[in-house]
Amino acid sequence: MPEVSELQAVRHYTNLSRRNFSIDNQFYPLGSCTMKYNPRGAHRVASLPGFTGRHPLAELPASQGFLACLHELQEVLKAATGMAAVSAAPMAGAQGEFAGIAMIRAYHDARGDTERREIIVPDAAHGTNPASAVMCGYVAREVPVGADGDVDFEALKAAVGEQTAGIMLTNPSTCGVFERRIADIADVVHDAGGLLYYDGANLNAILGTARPGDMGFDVLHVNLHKTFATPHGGGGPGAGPVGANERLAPYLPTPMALREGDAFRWLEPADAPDSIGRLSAFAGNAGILLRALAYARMLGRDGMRRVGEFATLNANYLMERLRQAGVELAYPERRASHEFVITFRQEAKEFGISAMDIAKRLLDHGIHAPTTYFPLLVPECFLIEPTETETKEELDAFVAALTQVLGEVRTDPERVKTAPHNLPSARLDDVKAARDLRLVHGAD
Amino acid sequence: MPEVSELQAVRHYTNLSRRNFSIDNQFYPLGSCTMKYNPRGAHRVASLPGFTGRHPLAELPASQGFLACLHELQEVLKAATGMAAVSAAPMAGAQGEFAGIAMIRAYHDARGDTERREIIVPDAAHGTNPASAVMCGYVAREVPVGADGDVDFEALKAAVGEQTAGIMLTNPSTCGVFERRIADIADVVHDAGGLLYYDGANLNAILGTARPGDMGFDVLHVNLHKTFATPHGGGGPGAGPVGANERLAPYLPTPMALREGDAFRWLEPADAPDSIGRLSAFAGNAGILLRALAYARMLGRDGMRRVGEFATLNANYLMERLRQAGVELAYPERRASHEFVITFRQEAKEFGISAMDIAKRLLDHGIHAPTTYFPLLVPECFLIEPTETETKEELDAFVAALTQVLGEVRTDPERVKTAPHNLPSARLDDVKAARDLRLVHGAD
Amino acid sequence: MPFIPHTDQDVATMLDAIGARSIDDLFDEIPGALRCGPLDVPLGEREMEVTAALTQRARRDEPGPCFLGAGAYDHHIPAAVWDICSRGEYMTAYTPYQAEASQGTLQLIHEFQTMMAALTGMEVSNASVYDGASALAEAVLMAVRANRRTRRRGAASAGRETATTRVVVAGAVHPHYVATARNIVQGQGIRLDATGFDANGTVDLARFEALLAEPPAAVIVQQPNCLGLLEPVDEVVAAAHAAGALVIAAANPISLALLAPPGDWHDRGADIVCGDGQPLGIPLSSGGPYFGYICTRREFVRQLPGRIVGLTEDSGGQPGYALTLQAREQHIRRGKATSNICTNQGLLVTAATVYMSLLGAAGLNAVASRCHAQTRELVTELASIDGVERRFAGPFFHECVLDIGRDAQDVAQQTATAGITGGLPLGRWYPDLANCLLVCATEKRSDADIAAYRDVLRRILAHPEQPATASAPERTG
Amino acid sequence: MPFIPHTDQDVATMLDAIGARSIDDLFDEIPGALRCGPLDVPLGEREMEVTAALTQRARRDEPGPCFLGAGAYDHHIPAAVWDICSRGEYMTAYTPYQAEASQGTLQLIHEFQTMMAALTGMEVSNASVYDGASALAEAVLMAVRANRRTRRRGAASAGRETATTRVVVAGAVHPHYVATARNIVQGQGIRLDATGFDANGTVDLARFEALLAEPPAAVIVQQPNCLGLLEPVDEVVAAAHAAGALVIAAANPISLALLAPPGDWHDRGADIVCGDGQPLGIPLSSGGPYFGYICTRREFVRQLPGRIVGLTEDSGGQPGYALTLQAREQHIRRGKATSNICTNQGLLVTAATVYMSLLGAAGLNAVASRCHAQTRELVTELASIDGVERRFAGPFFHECVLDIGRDAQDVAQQTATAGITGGLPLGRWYPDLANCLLVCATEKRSDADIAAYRDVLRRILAHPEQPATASAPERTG
Ligand SMILES: Cc1ncc(COP(=O)(O)O)c(C=O)c1O
Ligand SMILES: Cc1ncc(COP(=O)(O)O)c(C=O)c1O
Repeated sequence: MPEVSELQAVRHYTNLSRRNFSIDNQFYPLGSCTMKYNPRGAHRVASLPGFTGRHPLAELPASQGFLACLHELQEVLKAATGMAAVSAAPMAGAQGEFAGIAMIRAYHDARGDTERREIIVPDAAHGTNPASAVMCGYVAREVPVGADGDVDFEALKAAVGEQTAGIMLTNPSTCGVFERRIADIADVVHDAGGLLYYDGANLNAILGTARPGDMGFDVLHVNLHKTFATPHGGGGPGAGPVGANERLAPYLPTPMALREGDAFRWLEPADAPDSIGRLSAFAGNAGILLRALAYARMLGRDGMRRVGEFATLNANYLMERLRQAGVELAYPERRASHEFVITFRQEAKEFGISAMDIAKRLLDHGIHAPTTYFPLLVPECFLIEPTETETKEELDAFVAALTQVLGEVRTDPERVKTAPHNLPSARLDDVKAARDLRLVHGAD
Repeated sequence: MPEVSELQAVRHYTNLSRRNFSIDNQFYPLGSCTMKYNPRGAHRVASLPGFTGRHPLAELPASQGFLACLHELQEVLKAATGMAAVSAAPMAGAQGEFAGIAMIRAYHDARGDTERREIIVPDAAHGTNPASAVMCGYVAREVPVGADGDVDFEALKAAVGEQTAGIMLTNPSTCGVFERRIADIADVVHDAGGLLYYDGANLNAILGTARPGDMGFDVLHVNLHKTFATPHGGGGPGAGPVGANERLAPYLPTPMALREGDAFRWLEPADAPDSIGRLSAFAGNAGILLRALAYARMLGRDGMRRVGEFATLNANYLMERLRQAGVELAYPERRASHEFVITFRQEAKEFGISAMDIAKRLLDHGIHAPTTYFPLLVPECFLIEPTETETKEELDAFVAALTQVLGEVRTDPERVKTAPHNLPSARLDDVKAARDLRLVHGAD
Repeated sequence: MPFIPHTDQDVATMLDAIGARSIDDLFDEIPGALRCGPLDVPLGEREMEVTAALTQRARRDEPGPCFLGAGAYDHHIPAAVWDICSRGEYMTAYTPYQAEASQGTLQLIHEFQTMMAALTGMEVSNASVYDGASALAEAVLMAVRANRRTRRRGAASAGRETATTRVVVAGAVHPHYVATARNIVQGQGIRLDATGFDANGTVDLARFEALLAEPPAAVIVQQPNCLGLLEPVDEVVAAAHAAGALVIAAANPISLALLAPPGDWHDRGADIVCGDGQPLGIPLSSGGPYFGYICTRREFVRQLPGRIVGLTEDSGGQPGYALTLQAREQHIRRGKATSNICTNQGLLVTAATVYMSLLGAAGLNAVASRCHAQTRELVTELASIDGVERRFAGPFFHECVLDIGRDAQDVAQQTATAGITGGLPLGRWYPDLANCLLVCATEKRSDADIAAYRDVLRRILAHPEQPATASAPERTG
Repeated sequence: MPFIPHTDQDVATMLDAIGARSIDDLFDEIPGALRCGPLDVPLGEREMEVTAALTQRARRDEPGPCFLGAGAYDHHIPAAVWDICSRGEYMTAYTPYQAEASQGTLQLIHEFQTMMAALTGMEVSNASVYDGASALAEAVLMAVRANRRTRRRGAASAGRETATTRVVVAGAVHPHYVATARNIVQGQGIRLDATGFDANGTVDLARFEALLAEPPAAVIVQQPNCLGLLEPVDEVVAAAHAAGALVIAAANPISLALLAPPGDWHDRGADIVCGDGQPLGIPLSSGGPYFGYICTRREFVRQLPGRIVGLTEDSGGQPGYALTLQAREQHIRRGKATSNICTNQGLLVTAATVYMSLLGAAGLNAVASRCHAQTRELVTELASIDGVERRFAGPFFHECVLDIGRDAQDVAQQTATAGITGGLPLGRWYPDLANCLLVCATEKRSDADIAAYRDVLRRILAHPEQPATASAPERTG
C-alpha cells in the first residue's frame, strides 16, 4: 500500500494516463471492438446522484426512476434486434453468450431433449464463443469458413445433427462480411432441432438496416460497449443484454424490469419460473445500461440507421482506398461490412515483416493499430473497423500512414521490425513477461 | 467558427491540453503565484447543481444555501487576516487592490481630505500595485527596497507626507522576506494621515502565524487562488476578497452577505451608504468563493497554521540546498518566507546565459520554471515558491535538475541557450509575435 | 495532515539541512508581538464532511425552471465542455508565461480570439477580463485612451483631479454594468451620462442628441438592451461617429448568432465590442466565475487591456503561440499599463472555446433561434393571463418585459416559493416599472416548463395581493 | 447528425471512390427479405432533452441516508477518484493489447495487483472479473481445476454430463453470490452444498463436518459473512485443508484493513480470495458496474481467470508492462480457456487503484474502523427502541442483524417513504428471519443520520402494524 499525499496520487495517475492511447486522443480502428465516440452526455447522465446513489436493493418506491430506464432500454433493444424480450443482466458480451447458451440448454432440457452435446461455431468466431459453450458444458464444434468469408455451407450441413444443441454466429461475421446464406443456415439448424445464437458484437454494421430476429436467430446478446457507445474503460466495463424470441424468452436471466401501468417493478421468481436465474450479485452493470439508454435516445430512429450506414460507408471507403494503395484484401470480392480484413502475408514472406511489426509502426504515427491476427484463419491479418464517428480526413490519414509504413517495409524493414520508436516504451518483451513472472511490485 | 463533430472537438481539446504544464502534472514553483495542490473535493462541491444552477438574482428564499456559504467565508477571512469586515466581491487580487485603494480614497474624501494624491509602493512591488493606484486616480510613488530585502526605511520616511493617501505593501514581500520594520512603517504612514494597504498575494507564508490586521494594515485583499488553493485555470479565475478594519469597513464594495438570526440576506444600499459600490455585474466569482470555503473547512484551525509552516519549511529547505549547491541567493542573510530569490548575474556575466535560458532548460526536466525577472530590482533572478504541498523528493529533484543545468551552463552553454529541447515547441519568438501581429486565424 | 505530504522523518531531515531546531525557528524574523495565536476558525473537517455539509446547503438553493435572465442565462451546457475544462492540464495551469510549456492554453486562446472576432465582426479580441460589467468599465477606459481627442485632453491633465471626460450611455444598459463602470472609471475623472429609455423601452433619441452636443469620448449601447429589446443601433452609431465619439457595443454573444454583428452596424461599425461570455457554456453559479470579453479593430489593439495571444514561430520555424503585446500590461508597464488586470478568467474562456467548437456556427444559430422561439411562446402563454401584457411593443431577442398589474417583487417571491425562478421584478432597477417582470426563456425551457409557469402565475395572480413585503429596492446579489 | 462528422461532400467523394451510387448500395449483399423498415423506437432527442428527461427520473430515486449494505456499501468517494477515471485516456481506451500504447493502464493494473495481493495476503491478483458474485463462480471453477484430485476426475469425464464435483458453502454466504455461482458452474457438473448457519449466525460446524466426509473440491467461506458476523475461519480452513479441499474466501476488501487477511488464516491460509471491489471507490449505482477481484497463490496462477499484467522490459532494457499468461485466455485458448471472460471491469479497477492510493493503508484502516464504530453506534441507538434487539450475539464488522419484532419488509418500505434506506428485510433471503433487518453504517453515516434513523424507526414501530403488503420473497434487483 502506498502512503502518499493527495497531490502525489493525482499527479501520478494523471501522468500515467498520458501513456495510453484512447478514442479521445487517437483514431483507434480496432476491428470487432467498435471504438467509436463515447458521448460525454451519456456519462454525465449516468453520473447523476440519483443514479449513482441508488442502492441495488432499495425498496420499489425509491427505484422507479431507475426501473423506468431499465425497462425503456429493454424495449429499445427489442426493437433494434427484433426480439420478443430482453434481459439486460449480463455484464459483457461473453456473459451474454453464456446466458444465451444456458438458455438453449434449459430449453432442450425442459423438453427432455438432453442428448444434444454440441454447439457449432465457425472457425472465424471470437474466442469467447467456444469458451462460453464449454462453460455451459457443451463441446464446441468448429466449422470452417470458406474463401469468400461465408461459412462453408456444405461443411455446416455435415456438422449439424441430432447432437446439435445450437450454433453461434456473428453476422456480419468477424471476416467483415455479411453471411449471405444466413436464412439457409437457420433452416438447416432449426430442422435438426438446434437453435441459433447471435453474437451481437457486430451489430453496429446493420443497426437500423437488418435485425437478427428477422434472420432466424433465437437468442442473442448486444455489446452495449460497442454498438451503444459506452466507454471501454481500458478493458471494461461493458454490458451484454440478451434478447430472445418467444420460444426462449421464458429462460432469460434475471433481473428484468416489468412495467405495470405507470409503475415499474422487478420480475419476481413467480413471474419467471423457467429463468436461468441471476448471473450477478445485483442487476448487472446498471450504470452502463443508463449510458446506453442515453445514447439510444440521442440517436433515435434515424440516428440508429445512420450508425449502420456510416459505419459501413467508412469501412468500404477505407477498404477501397487501401486496395488502391496496393494492400491485399482478404475478401476482395466482397463488400466490407463495418469492418474488413487485410493481410500482410506477402510482406511476411518477402521481408520477414509480420502484421505485428506493422501494427507497432502504426503506433508511431499516432494511430492505434487495428486488431491483429484475428480472425485466426487469415494469416498475418489486420481486422480494421473505423466506425461511423471518424472523419474522411482521419481515414485518409490512416491510408497515408499505412502506405508510408509499407514503403518502409521495403526500404528500411529494420525500422519497422523494431517499432515503436516514438512511444513511452520501445517494443515490450512478451516472452520475458511470461517467463519471469513479475506480477506484483517488489516480489520477484 | 469551426464546424466539427463532437468527437473531433473532444479529441482536439483533449490533445491540446497535453501541451500544457500544470500542477496536476508537474512541480510548478512559480514565485508569488502559490501553485499548490487544488483539491478536487473543493471543485466537486462548487460543481453541485444547487450551486451551479442558482441564478445570481434569485429571490432570497432560494438563496439561503449560497448566502450561508458566502457569509461563512467572510467570517473565515476575517479571522485569518485579523480584519473587522470582509467583502468577497472583487474577482482577483488586482480588483481587490482597486477596491482597497478606492476605499482609501473614499475615506479621505469623506473627511474632506481631498489633497492626498500619492500612493506609495516599493519598487519590488507587483505591477498590479502601481497600476491599481493609477486606476483610482492616484500617482504611484516608488520607494526603494534595501540590500537586505526590507523597504529602505529612511527613503520611506522621506517619501511620506501630507500628499500621501496610503502605501501598498506585501509582507512577506516579493523579495521573499518578512518586512521586519512593518510596525514602524505603519506608524510613519499613519502619523502622516495615510493608510496601509496589504497585498495578500503572499499570505500563504504566514497563514495561522501572523495576521496583517495585527501589523497595522487598514485594508487588504486575499488572493483565494493562491492561499486558498482555488485552481488558476490557465490564467484565471481567481478571487480577491477585501478586508478592512473598523475605520474602512463602511467603504467595502458590495455585495456582501449579512446574517440575521438563522437567515441570510444581501447587504442593501441602506445598510452600506458609504460603500464604494459594486465592481461586477453580480456577486463576483461566486464559484471560486465556494471552492475556497471548502478548502478552508478542510484545513480548519490547525491546517491553516500548517500551511504557513510547511510552505516556509519547504522554501527554507530548498533555499539552503541551493545555497549549498553554489547558487547565489539574493538575500543570503535572510530567512526565506514561503519563497526566495536567487540570481544568475554571475552566469549572465561569465557565460552570457540569462535567467530565461535557465528557465527554459528547466522545462526540459519536466519542471515548470520559477518566476523570472521578478522582483525587477534583482538582476537575472528567479523567485522560487515551492508551496507546502510538494514533497522533499520533489524539492531534491529540483535541486538536482538546476544543478545539472548550471553544470551545462559551463560545459555546453549553447544547449541551455537554445532550450527547450523536449517540449512541443522549441524556443518561441516573442519579438516576431509582437512585430507580425497574428491574433486571429486566417487573417494576417 | 490535509494536503501536506511530509513525514516526520522528512521534517527532521529538512530542519537539519537548514540548521534549524523547529519549524517555529524559521519564523524568527517576525517580531514576537506580531505572532498570532490559533485562528478563530473551526477545526478541520474531512472532505467527506465538508461535502455533506455543503451538499445540504446546495440542496436548499436547487432551482426549478428558470425564467430569469437579466445578464445571466440558463443555457444547456454539453457535458463535454466541463469534462474537458476539468482536466488538470487546463484547470491547474497558471497564466501561460512560459509559452513552450503552455501551448495548449495558448493555442486555445488564439482559437477563442478568432471565434470572438468572427462573432462580433471585429478584428481582434483579448483573452478575457473579469466579467461583462468590468469589461464595459475597461472598454470605457480604453475608448477614452483610444479617442484621439480625449487622449490629447488626458495628456494635458495630470494626477488626481483631472478635467472630466464624458461618456454617454445610450438607451437601456444593464444598471449593474453602468454602476460597475461608473465605480471603476470615476477615479480617473470620467463621467457617464445616461440617456435613459423612452416609452418604447429603447434609447431616448432626443436626450441622446442633446448629450452629443458637447461631444463625448464614447457612446455605450447595449444590444439587445437590458429590457430584451433591440436598440436602433445604426442611428446610434451614425450620430456618435458624427460627433467624434467612439462606439462601445455591449452584446450577448449568443444573440450575435442571429443579430447583425456590431462590426457591421451602420458605416464602420462599433469600435469596441464587449460583454459577458457566460452564455457560452458557463453555468449560472450565483454570478461567477464568468468572463468579460472585449473585441476591437486592429487600430486600437495597443489600447486593449488584458492578455492577447499571437501566432509566432519557434527557433525551428514551426508555428507556435505566445502572449504578445505584453508591454500594455501591468507586469511590464506597471503604473502606465492599459489596466491593472492580471489574473483573468482563463478557465471560462476554455469553456467558451470548447462550447463554441462543439456547436459551430449552425449550432449557435439553432440555440439563438430556439431561445427566441421559446421566449415568444413564453410571452404568448403568460400574456394569455388576464391582466398580463407586454409593456413595450418592439422586437425582442430572448427577454421581454411584462406588466403584471401589481407589485412584481411580491409575485416573484411567491413564484420562487412555488419552485419557479420567474423573472426579474423590474422595480429593483426602475421604480416606474415596479409592476413589471423581465422574463426570459432559453432553449432549455420546454413547452411544459412554460405551461407550468403560466399555471403558477395565473394561480398567484388570481389571488388578492398580499400585504407588501419589506421593499427591496436594489438586490445586490 | 449526432456523432457522425460527414458532410454531404464527404459522402459524395467517398461513394465515388468506392464506386457506389448510394450508401444503400453498400448493403447489397444483404438479402432484401432481411432488410428492416424503420425501427420502432422514438425519434432522436438532443443531449439537452435526454439530460432533462433522465435527470427527472434520477431525482425520483435520490436517496436519503443509506443504512443498507448487503453486498454494496455507501462509502465516501474522494472527488479525485472519478475526476481521474473520467479522463478520456483511461475511460475511452480499449483493453491494453498494444502494450506500448497502453502503459498507463498496464502500470496501473500492476499497481492494483500489488495492492490487492497485499490486502488479501496473497501473492498474485488478476485484473478483475465482472463482480463479486461472478468472481465467486470463477473461483469455484478455478478451484476445481486447481485441486489435483478433482482435476484428475474432470479429465476422466468428457462432454456434457460429467460426474458431479462438489463444493461446500460454509456458513452464511451472500445468497445472490451462491445463486450466481450455482447458475454459472452447474453446466460443468459442479454442485454447491451449503451448510447454512446455526443459531449464532455462522457456519453450522456439525453440518460442515458431515459435508466434508466425502471430500469436496473446495470450501467457500465469506468473512465477514453476509449477516455481518465473523466466521470461525481458522477452523474452517483447518478442516477443509485436512479434507484435501481448497479454500475460497470471499471478503469485503475494506474489512481487510482491520481483519486478518485470508492469506494468514490458520496454516497456509485460504487458497483463493475473491470478492467485490465496490467498496473501494465505486458508487452504489444500482448494482454496477462494480468489479470482482480474485487473488491466489503463485502456484495457482495458471488457473486464474482474467487478465494479468506482468512487469517486463522493452527492447532497450527499460522496464515496462504487458498482459501476460494470455495463453489462459479465450482469445488464444478458445474452448480450453480458464474462463470465457473478455471485457472485464477495467475502469472500476482504475477507480479502486486511485482510491487505495489516495487513502493508503492508514486511510483504509481509518475508514474500516469508523465503519465499525458507526455501526456499533447504530446498533446501540436502534436497540434502544423497545422491541428492537440484536438477533445474533457475535462480533460484527459493519453490518448487524436486528430483530424488530414484526415484518421487516413492511417497516423497510415505510422507512423508505420517510426518506431513509433502512436496511435489508432479511425475509427476502431467509423466511425464518422475516422480522429481521440487516443494517449497516459506513463511515459516511454521521451521528445525526443515525439519530434520525432511530427516531424514524421508533415512530414507525410505535404505530400498529400495517396490513401486510404483497409479499416479495426475493427482490432480484
Ligand atoms: C465478435 C466478438 N464476440 C464476442 C466478444 C466478447 O464480448 P465481451 O468482450 O463484451 O465479453 C467480442 C469482444 O471483443 C467480439 O469481438
Ligand atoms: C504580489 C502580487 N500582488 C498582486 C497580484 C495580483 O493578483 P491577481 O493576479 O489575483 O490579480 C499578484 C499576482 O500574481 C501578486 O503576485
